[in-house]
Amino acid sequence: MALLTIEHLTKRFGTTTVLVDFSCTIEPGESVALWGPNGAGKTTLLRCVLGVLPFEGIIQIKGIDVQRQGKQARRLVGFVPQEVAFYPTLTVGETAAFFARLRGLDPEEGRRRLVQVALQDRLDQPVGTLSGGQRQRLALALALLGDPPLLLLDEPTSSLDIRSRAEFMDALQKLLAAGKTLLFSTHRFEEVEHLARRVLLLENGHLEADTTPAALARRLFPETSQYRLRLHLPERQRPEAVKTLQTHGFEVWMNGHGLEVRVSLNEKARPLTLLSRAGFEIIDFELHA
Amino acid sequence: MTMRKHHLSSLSYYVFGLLLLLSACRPAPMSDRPPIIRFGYDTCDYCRMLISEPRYAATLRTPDGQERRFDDIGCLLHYLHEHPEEADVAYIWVHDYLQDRWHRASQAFFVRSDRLITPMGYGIIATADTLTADSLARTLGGTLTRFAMLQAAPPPSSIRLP
Amino acid sequence: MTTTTVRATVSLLARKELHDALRNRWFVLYTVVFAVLALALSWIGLAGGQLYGLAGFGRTTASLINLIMLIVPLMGLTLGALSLALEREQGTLLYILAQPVVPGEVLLGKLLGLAIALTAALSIGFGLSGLLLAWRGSPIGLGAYLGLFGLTILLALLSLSLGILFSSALPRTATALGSALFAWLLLVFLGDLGLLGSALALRISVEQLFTFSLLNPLQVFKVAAILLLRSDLQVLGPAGQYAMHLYGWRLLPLSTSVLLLWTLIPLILAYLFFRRRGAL
Amino acid sequence: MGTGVLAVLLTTLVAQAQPTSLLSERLAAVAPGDTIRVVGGIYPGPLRITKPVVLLGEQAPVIDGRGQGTVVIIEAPDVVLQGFVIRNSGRSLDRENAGIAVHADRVTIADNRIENVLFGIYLRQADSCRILRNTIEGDPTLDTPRRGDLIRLWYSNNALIQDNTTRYGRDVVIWFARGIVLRGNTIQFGRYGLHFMYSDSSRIERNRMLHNSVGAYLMYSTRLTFRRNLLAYNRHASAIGVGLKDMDEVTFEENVLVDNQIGIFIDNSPRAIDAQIRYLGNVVAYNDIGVQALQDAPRSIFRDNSLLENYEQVDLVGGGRFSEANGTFWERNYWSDYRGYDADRDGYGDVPYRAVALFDALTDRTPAFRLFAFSPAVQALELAARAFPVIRPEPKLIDVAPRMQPLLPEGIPAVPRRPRPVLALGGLALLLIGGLTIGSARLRRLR
Repeated sequence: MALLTIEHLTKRFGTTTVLVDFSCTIEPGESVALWGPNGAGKTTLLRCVLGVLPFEGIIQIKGIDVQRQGKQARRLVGFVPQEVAFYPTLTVGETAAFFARLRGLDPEEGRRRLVQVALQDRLDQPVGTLSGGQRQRLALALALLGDPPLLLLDEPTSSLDIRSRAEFMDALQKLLAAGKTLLFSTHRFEEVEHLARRVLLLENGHLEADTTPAALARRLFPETSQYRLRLHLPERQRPEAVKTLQTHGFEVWMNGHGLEVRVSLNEKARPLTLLSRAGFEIIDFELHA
Repeated sequence: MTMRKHHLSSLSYYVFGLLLLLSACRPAPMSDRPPIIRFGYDTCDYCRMLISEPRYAATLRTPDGQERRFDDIGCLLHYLHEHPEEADVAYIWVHDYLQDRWHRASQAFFVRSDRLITPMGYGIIATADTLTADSLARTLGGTLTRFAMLQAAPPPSSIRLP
Repeated sequence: MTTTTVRATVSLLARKELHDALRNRWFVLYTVVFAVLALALSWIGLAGGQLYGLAGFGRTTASLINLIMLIVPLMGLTLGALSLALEREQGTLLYILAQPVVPGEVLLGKLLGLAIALTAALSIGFGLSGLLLAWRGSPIGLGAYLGLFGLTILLALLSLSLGILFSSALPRTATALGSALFAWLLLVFLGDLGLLGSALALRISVEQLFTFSLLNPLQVFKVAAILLLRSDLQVLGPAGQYAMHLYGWRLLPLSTSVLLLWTLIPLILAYLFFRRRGAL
Repeated sequence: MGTGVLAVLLTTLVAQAQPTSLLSERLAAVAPGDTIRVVGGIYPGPLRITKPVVLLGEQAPVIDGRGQGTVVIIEAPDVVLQGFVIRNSGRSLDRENAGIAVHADRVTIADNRIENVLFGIYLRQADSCRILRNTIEGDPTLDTPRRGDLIRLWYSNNALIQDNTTRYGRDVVIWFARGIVLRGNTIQFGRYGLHFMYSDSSRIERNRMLHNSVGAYLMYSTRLTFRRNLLAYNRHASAIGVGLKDMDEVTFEENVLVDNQIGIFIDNSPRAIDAQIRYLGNVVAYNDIGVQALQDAPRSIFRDNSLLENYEQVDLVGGGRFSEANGTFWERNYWSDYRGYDADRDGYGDVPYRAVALFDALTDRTPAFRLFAFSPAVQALELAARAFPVIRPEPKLIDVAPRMQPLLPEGIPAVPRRPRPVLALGGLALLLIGGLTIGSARLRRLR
C-alpha cells in the first residue's frame, strides 16, 4: 500500500490557482524531492499534504484522509518548515516537552530526542537564542517525535551555512537508511543528488515530470556544455583562491560575491576539494548552466 | 470571497429581523380599554403619590394617546380643573368601589361621603348602577351624584368633619 | 500508537496560552491598571462615606462600573485579536497545525487559556477592591459583589471571543488589532452615542429605546450590573422602570443568556473562518 | 429572699389564673381617676375603656384581640395605658381594625408593645394625646396596600408622638391635625414613612424613616418645621426621601437624606404667594437625584446644604433653570462635584458652582435617556462638553460662593453601618484564586 496518495489536488487562493490537478503516490522508504522555481507550488503542496490548508481533491496517508481525519493523518507525519518558528517564551526543554505531549508522548521522550540532535546541553536555553543550525536540528528532533513514517521538509537547509547543511544532510541520509520516507522541497541540485531517489518537477502548479535525479541532471546540465561554478569566499581570500585555481588549469574570474569557475560536469566538485584542502573557507557554492 | 458575501446577507437578515421586532414593539392602536395601572408602582399624575388601591383609582386617555393615572377620584377632578383642554375630549375611567371593574366616568354613579376615607381624603367613590350607589349613600350617610355634576362644581376639598 | 484525547490536547494548549499570556506585556499592563484603578476608585468612593458616616451607590460606585465597561472589553478584544493573528504572522500557527491537532482544539485551547488568564487578572482587581470595601464597610453585599464579578467575567469572555473572531477572519495582526480597537470604540462609545442621536432625531419610544440598547452587549452588562447592585433599575429612568416592570428579576438570567450568546456566536463564526483559512 | 421569690411566683400564678373577664370587671369597679395595676396575664380583647383611669401593666400583661376587631378602644378622656402587650387585631381595612383606637382627648399611650395588628394606634378626633415609646409591628405577610397605618391621626390636634418604633405597616398618617409634635420616632419597612396632610403648625424632628417606599410626603400644610430627620434607603418605584406638595412656610433644616431614589421632591411648594420655604444645612447624599423640582421652586432658599455624590445633584423636570427672579436662591452649599478653588482661604470657592451637565440637560428634557446613565459614552460626552463650551447648556442653577467643605450637622442619628466580614472572605477568595493561578502558571515551567 502506498504511504502517500495524492489525487487530483487543486488549490486556489482567491482567483489564482497554485496547484492544478496534481496526482502522485509515494511508497514507503522512498525519498522524493520537489523541484521547481519559486512560486511553482512546492510549499503549498507540502501544506496540503499536512492538511493545514483546505483544498480540492484527495490526499491520503496510509489511507487516512488528511482533510477529514487530519489529526490521525498528521500523527504519521513529521514536518520541518522552511523557517522554523518556535514559541519565544519557551526554552528548548519546554518546547520538546510541549510537542511531545501534543503527540500524546511522555515529555521525557521529547528530551531524549534532543540527545539525538546534540541539543541536550541546552535544555534551559530560550529557543529564541538558538543559532539557525541548532533550530533546524531541534525542528528535526521534534519532527521525529512519535516515530512518524513520513517526513515532510520544506527547503530545510535554506537558512543554514555550508557546514550545518552537510550535517543536516547526513542526518537525513541516516533516517532514510533507517526506513523513513522523505518528501522534501529544495532548489539545490546537490541535495537532490545526495538524497533523492525520485524527483517531482513542478512548474506553475503542474506536475511537469516524475523523474530521477540523473534525469534531472541531464535536463539541467547537458553533458556537452560547460558549467559555471559560483563560489562564495571571504573577500580577502579571493585573489589567493583565483591564483590557486589558475595553477590547476581552471578558467577563473571574480564577480560581486566571490568567483566563478568554468567546469565540466565530471569535474565540478574538484575546485571545491582543491580549495578546501588549501585551507580556504568556502561559504557557499552554486552550479549554473 | 464567497464567505464574505454570505456574511453580508446574514447581516441583512439580522437587520430585517430587528426591524420586525421593533415594529412589534410599537404601541397597539388606541383601544377602548382604560390605561393599565401598575398598582404599588405608578404614581398619581396629580398628587404624585403611589397608586396602591384599585377601588379608588381613576384614569384618562387624551385623544393623542397620552395617559394619566390617579389614586383618588378627587385628584382626577382637580387635574381636569387644571387642564380644561383635556376635560372635554379625554376618555375617562373610574374604578368600581366594590368590584374589580372599570366604568366610563360618564356612565358611573358616584357617592360622596365624609365617612369614606379615600387615599387623598376626598371621599368620592364610583359604582356601576344607581341601586348600589343609593344603598351605599344611605349606609355611609353620603350623597349620590353623577360625573357631570362633580365636574361642574368647584374641585372638591378634602372632607372635613362637621 | 498513543492517542491524545481532545481534552488533553485542549488543556495542554490552554496551559501554553496561559503561560504565554502571563508573559505578555499587554496583559500584565491591563492587570496592573485594572487592579490599581479598581482599588483607587473604591478608596475614593468610600473616603466620602467614611468621613460622613454615610455610604451609598454614588457617582463613584458608578465609575467602578464605568471602569469595567472601559477596560474589560479592551483587554478581551486586544488579547483575542492578537491570539491567532500574531501566531500566524510568526509562523508558529502553521507549525502547531502541522501537529496532530485540529483547528477546533487550537481555538478552544486559546480561548480557555486566555479566559483563565483574564479571570485571574480580574480576580486580583476584584479581590483587592473587595477586601478594601469589606474593611471600610461598603454598601455592597457579597452576593452583589460576586454577581458583578461573574458578569464581568462574562463581559471579558464575550469581548475575548469577538477578538478571536477578528483574529481568525483577518490575516494580519495589524488589521485584526485595528478592527478590534474599532469594535471597542463602537461598543463603548459610538454605539451609545449613535443610539442617543437617533433617539433624539426620531423620537422613539421608551420601549424601543430599551430594545435597541440591548443590541449593545455593554448595555446588557450595565443593566444587569445595576440591577444586581441596586435591586432595581430606577436609576435608569423610565426605560429602566419599563424593563423592571416587564421582566423584573428575570432580567438577570435574560441578560446572562444574551451575554453568553454574544460569546458563542462570534466563536462559531471564528471557528468557521479558521477552518476555511487554515494556517494562512 | 425566699418569700420574695415565692411572692412573685404567686402573683404570677394568680395573674395567670385570673379569669379573663377580670380586667373588665376591675375596670367597672374602680372610680374615675383611679389607677389599676395589672401584673402579667393574658386577657382577651376587646377591652373598652369608658372611664378616665390609669392602666399600668407590669410584667407585660397581654391583651389579645384573637384576630377579631379592634383590641383596645378608649372612649374616655385622660386615660393612661402603659406597659401592655396588645396583639392580634382583626384584618378589616374598612372597619379600621386597630391595636388601640382612641376617641377621646388627653389620652396617654406609653411603653406598650403592639404586635400583629392591622392599624396600630388610631386617634380619631382625639386632641392633646400623647403616644410615647411604643413599639408597633404590623403583619409583614400582608401586601403593603392591604396593611393598615401603624400610627394614624385624624382630626386630632396637639398630639405628642415621641420615641415610637414602627415596622411592617402601611403608612404613618397625620391628617387634619394642628400642632403635632412628631419626635424621635423610627419608622421602617412601610409604604409612606409619613403621610402628612392638612396639618398646620407642626414640628417633625429627629425621626428616622428607613427602608420605606417613600420617606415622608408633606402635603397641603403650612408652618411646618422639619428638622434633623434621617431619611435613608427609601427606594422603590417612584420613591423619594421627602416630598413637598403645596406646602407653605416650611423650615427644612439639618435633615440627612441618604440613598433614596430622589432626595427632596418639590411640587408646587410654596403655593401661597407670600409663603417661603427654607432648606438649610441639609445633607443630601448618594441619591439617584438629590433635589428634584417640578418647574421652579420659587421663593425658596437653599443655604448651607451639602450635596454629596448624588448621581444627578439637582433636577428640574422639563429643563430650564432655577430663577432668582422667582425668588429661588442657592447659596453657600457644598457640592461634591465642584471643581473650583479657594485662593483666599475663606472657606468658599472663588468660582461660582454651575450645575451644568450635558447629560442632565438631556435627561431633564427626555427622562428616557437616563437609560444611558453610567455609560462611558456619556462620560465622553461630558468631557467633550467641557472641552468645547459651545455645546454647553445653560446652567440649572448658580451658587456664587459654594462651600469648600461639607457642613455636617452634629447629633443626627447615624446611618447604620454594616460590617462586611463575608465580603472580606469573598475578596480574599478571589485574590487567592487570581494570585494562585498566575503564581502557579508562572512558577511551574511548561514541562
